[in-house]
Amino acid sequence: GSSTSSSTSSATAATAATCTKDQLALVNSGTLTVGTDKPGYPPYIVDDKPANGKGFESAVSYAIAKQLGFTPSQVKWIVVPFNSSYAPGPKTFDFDINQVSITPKRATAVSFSSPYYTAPQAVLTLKGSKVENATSLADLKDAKLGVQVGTTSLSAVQDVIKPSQQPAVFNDSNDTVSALKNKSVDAIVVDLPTAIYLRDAELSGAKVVGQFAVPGGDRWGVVLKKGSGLTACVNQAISKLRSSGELDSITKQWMSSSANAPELQ
Amino acid sequence: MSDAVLEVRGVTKSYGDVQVLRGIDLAVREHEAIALIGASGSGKSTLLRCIDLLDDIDDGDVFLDGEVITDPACEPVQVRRRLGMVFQAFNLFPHMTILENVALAPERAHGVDRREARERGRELLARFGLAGREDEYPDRLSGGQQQRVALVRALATRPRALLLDEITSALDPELVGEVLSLVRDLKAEGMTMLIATHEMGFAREVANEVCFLHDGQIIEHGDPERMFTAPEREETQRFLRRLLDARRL
Amino acid sequence: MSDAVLEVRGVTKSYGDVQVLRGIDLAVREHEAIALIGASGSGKSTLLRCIDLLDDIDDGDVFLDGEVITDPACEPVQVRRRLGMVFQAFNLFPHMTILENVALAPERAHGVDRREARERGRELLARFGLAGREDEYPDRLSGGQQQRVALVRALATRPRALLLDEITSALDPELVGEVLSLVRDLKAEGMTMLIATHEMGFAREVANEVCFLHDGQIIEHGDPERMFTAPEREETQRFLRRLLDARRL
Amino acid sequence: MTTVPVDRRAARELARRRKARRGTLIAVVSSVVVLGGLAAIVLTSSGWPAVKSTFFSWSAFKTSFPDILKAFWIDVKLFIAVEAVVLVLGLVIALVRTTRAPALFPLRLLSTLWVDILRGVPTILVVYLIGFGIPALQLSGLPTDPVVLGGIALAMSYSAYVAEVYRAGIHSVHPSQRAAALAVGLTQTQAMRRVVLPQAVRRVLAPLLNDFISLQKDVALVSVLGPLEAFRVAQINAAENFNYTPLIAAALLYLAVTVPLARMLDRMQARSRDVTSGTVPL
Amino acid sequence: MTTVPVDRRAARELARRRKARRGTLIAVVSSVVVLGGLAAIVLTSSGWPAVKSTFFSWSAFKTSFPDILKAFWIDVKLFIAVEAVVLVLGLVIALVRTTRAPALFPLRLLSTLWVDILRGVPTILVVYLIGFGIPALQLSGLPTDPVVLGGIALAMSYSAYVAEVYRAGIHSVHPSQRAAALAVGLTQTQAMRRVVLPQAVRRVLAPLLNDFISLQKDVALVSVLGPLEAFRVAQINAAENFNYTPLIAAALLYLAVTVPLARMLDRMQARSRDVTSGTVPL
Ligand SMILES: Nc1ncnc2c1ncn2[C@@H]1O[C@H](COP(=O)(O)OP(=O)(O)OP(=O)(O)O)[C@@H](O)[C@H]1O
Ligand SMILES: Nc1ncnc2c1ncn2[C@@H]1O[C@H](COP(=O)(O)OP(=O)(O)OP(=O)(O)O)[C@@H](O)[C@H]1O
Ligand SMILES: [Mg+2]
Ligand SMILES: [Mg+2]
Repeated sequence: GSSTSSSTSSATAATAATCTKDQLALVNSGTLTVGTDKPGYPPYIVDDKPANGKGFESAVSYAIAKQLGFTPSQVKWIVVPFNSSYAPGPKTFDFDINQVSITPKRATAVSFSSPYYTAPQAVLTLKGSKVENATSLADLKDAKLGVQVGTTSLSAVQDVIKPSQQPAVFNDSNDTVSALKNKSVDAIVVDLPTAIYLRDAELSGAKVVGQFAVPGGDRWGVVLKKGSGLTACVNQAISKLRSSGELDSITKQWMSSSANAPELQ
Repeated sequence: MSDAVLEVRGVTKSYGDVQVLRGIDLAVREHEAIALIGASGSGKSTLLRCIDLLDDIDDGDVFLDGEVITDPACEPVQVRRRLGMVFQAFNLFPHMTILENVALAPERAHGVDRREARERGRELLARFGLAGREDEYPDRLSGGQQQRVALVRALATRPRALLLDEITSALDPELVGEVLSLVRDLKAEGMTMLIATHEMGFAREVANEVCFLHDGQIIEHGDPERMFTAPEREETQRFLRRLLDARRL
Repeated sequence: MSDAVLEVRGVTKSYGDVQVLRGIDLAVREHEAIALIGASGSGKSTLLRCIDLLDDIDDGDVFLDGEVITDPACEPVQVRRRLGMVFQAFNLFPHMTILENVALAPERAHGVDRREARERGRELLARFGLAGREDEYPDRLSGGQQQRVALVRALATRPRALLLDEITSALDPELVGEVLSLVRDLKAEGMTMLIATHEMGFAREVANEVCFLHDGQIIEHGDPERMFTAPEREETQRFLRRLLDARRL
Repeated sequence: MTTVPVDRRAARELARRRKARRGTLIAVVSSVVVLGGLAAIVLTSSGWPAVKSTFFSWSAFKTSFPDILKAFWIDVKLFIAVEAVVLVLGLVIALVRTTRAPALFPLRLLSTLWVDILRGVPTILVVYLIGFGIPALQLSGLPTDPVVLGGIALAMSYSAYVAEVYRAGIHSVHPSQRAAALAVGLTQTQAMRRVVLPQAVRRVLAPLLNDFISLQKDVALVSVLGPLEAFRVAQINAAENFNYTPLIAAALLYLAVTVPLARMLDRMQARSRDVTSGTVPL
Repeated sequence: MTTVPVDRRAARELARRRKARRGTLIAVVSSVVVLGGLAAIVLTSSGWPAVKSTFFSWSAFKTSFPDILKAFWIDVKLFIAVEAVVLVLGLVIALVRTTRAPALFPLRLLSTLWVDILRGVPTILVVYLIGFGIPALQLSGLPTDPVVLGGIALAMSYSAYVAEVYRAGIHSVHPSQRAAALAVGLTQTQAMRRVVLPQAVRRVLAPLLNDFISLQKDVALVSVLGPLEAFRVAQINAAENFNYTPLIAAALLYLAVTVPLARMLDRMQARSRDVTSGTVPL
């Protein structure tokens, strides 16, 4: 994988003392304001209510909050459209969690926490499609693939699969799924947990063809204002969660079914 | 059936509740010119529009060469192609050159070949003193010249009869003469014409018969000389007196 | 300095390369009416527009009550408030009622109280035979009535002098009389007027002096009687002959 | 001259009516056949049940509509405020662009640039620039409320469109109207305000309405700055339930505003055509 | 009468020129002060470097521009095709709406509905309905290419706007022009085509251009169906690098089309005002 981004290296500077609730520079003092886009989908957010603590990203957020000394009632959720999460200037959130992939270029505009998840990409198709029985990435070369805008899936498709036709790019998973149902695309590429969710909840007769890794890994971090002092504290919280095994158990609880898709090479 | 080119019989016409024509009878024989005089709003334009089938009449008949043209079965486009009409406000097409104005109908309505239509348009324009102005736009011409173009446009389709609706009343007085003298020439060449006009001197000189339209009816008609010197009806006398006030008699 | 209300001295005016006025000299004394005659395009409207400062002149001076109004330092709005102008095409404001047309200037330009402006407007309209039509829109009126409203609108601000630009030439002939007789009344009441007109009979009767404008110059002026019966200049003679052709003399 | 046959009128009336009736019949039948045929093809197609449930689901409509309706107030308030600003700002720009005084050349240049740039740039980009750019400058005294910033961006963008519409209207009023207004003693400003503009506006009501309707719909762009207005709520609802019906629900709200506006305008135009059709009927 | 002072003309010329010069000076100075002031405030604000790097980054521009330019061809092709359809379809609808024959009432009703609904409903919804709805019907023979479907949706939406613009233009041509055309023997159709329409179109060039420019920008909506057109590529680039500069790059491409169009139209209007200002100068 690619080296840790600049923001994670500053984690060492944080001490337990500066990361207490009262020491933090918050958007609203006493409250941890967490942003995410609307709607949120399982397995990341359940019922589009991040505040219910259910779903992977909701659970991770509450775990981080707890590490920083917030009670669940001191966590406030706000809607942050993906495209405004990286706007310059003051932020309305303390951190934003929205399956955002960490890249060095993005890190010039915002600060990222250390990754809380590394997502494999998955290929989802309908039974009976021409790529249903694909076993390798090469089998997907001639397929018309659909992806969602703003996700790593697009670069994954372009860099790893290198299809002969341009991929179709949609606004949200709803449109992506519609295109798949309409057979405008042969298959769609999303992150694996989303693929599993779509297969089980939104599509009948769908099949996960397989999963594949993005070179360097598609690592997700929470987004903070560029240079935010909170970054170090969040990193500290994440590494504590990781070392205590709590992050692992949260991941298992919500993303468990990820494993059973064949690897595409 | 009479031998008239144009014959109007008992024509009535209302706009909403207002009856504008109340039973008009009129005939224009070949090579004749009939002058239609009367106050503003008496229905002159309406009558000419009805004859050219630009408006539907309510009742009565109009005959062109003995054929009932106001029958609903009759195709108005065909009738209009046999008549020529010139309007008070010229109504030239401002987006076309003079020549295009003139050649439009021969080409599009009569299927004349484009080259020929333009050639003939050029000739006619030259005959009416407009040589060299063919490619100008109408608003570059004086009012008198514009109205001459409108006359040429109506003549270009060799109409059976001409309907002239106060063709000089939008003109500057010193330009009136040139247009009237053209109409005089047309009369001499034997054109059949129905002329709504406010130019009494001209009517007196050119018309074979003068009809006085009052409130939608022709209440008096006859020989021009008599009409202007010894009108019988009081309304006619009043009308002529008002023109005298305006020094138009 | 003469005792003229309006005086024009050596005024020239070009549109682009075309010199429309080539040195006009003219004076209108109190209670006098001067008639401006001449062919279409000779510059009558341009001269009146220049006097009302609706167009800039190139050279020369115009005096109103002895004051140079064509000086760049002079405020055109103030000058226009002291003059009244009536146009050939009426130019009523179509989106206002008759009364609103008339009361607009007194209220907005002269600061007359709204109620008073309307009251006076009503009176004036009644005096000009338009009582009861105050709340109608201009296009409901006949041309003669519209032009009477335009006259009332110009009079409503009690102007020092009236500029009339062929105010009857867009009218149906039998409506001309009513407007001319109003102007005759105004003259009788002592209104100072500069009248561009094509109505020769009227000019002869009402004007104290007639000026013949030709090609941007007043090439002949004098007593109406002499101008019409014994014009000296050949151009004047030709112009009058053309009107004779159109039976307008 | 001969007499008119008495039954002419009746015969003509009859023929006319028969012709009209036949025309209506043909029009009705052809419309019904074409529309009915289309409907039949759509409704009997194998995919119709799927389309119906994704676009026209009654239950999805019922659950989403109240939320959308509540959010619609943001749209309405923002629309009214922005429209008011646009009408004034567009007018000012149009007036500047129609001046001819050489002295005002720099202003004219500025307003031309304003129109060209703001009309040519996608509105969403203006929303981003103003909505994210202004707060990022961290200047004190500037608004930071995303609704206000979004409104400013919309007003800038639409003022450019509306200015061009006004300008066309002003050009269409004959110069003699202005001359007449000046001649009675009004100032340039009064002549414009009392005489030229009222006539100009009446002539451009239809394109103005086009721009109103576009604006009403583009209010939804403000949602990229965060506020949850109706269309955004509908999109969220749609994305959440993988069903497009909420978008239809939002569209119905839009129609509830625009259709009455259009009908009102039609009536206004018909009336103004009656009343102020021009001076001399040529 | 006295003689004119010889130096009058020179004095007047001088005074006029001095006044004009002072006016220009004031206008220039005030523009420079206002604009310069604004620029100074923005450029010296503490947030400017951040704004500059997210919106106006030269390196982000350089890397994204070639991709965006390549994708722009889809926009251009789609725009031209849709515009051609819109001009024709809008005209047909406008013509139907302007007929008065009672027989055509059903058609008139249909076209009124078309205009009201398609103008009132957000274009993006029409794109969704056509783009996702039509393929979902699974009828054979219908197009399934998202670019084609998106184009159809845009054409439907914009035909409603353009129809209203045409209609306003047709109403503005005086009925006497139609009468004159019929009188020389043209058919109703010929009168409309050769006489009324050419004049009508000339009068609504400005609002038509407004709709062209809107359409050109709304071509980007087709991207919701999958195709990678310029604005979508810019968005992807922006999201990838968390930098809005690619959107500015896309906007420059739009401007490169719309500004010359606007200038051309200005010149066309100026010319047509000279040539066809009307029959009688009132
Ligand atoms: N389209 C119309 N709708 C309603 N009324 C009309 C229409 N056209 C004409 N009229 C009315 O019909 C009457 C006769 O009008 P018409 O134009 O025929 O008179 P005219 O004799 O030609 O007058 P003018 O000398 O002013 O041209 C007038 O009262 C006029 O107001
Ligand atoms: N705004 C203008 N731009 C260019 N030329 C003009 C303008 N106004 C008038 N002219 C020209 O100036 C000349 C004089 O016009 P003016 O209207 O003063 O004549 P007139 O004597 O009033 O004629 P009419 O009897 O037709 O009203 C004409 O040749 C005309 O074409
Ligand atoms: Mg008439
Ligand atoms: Mg004149």
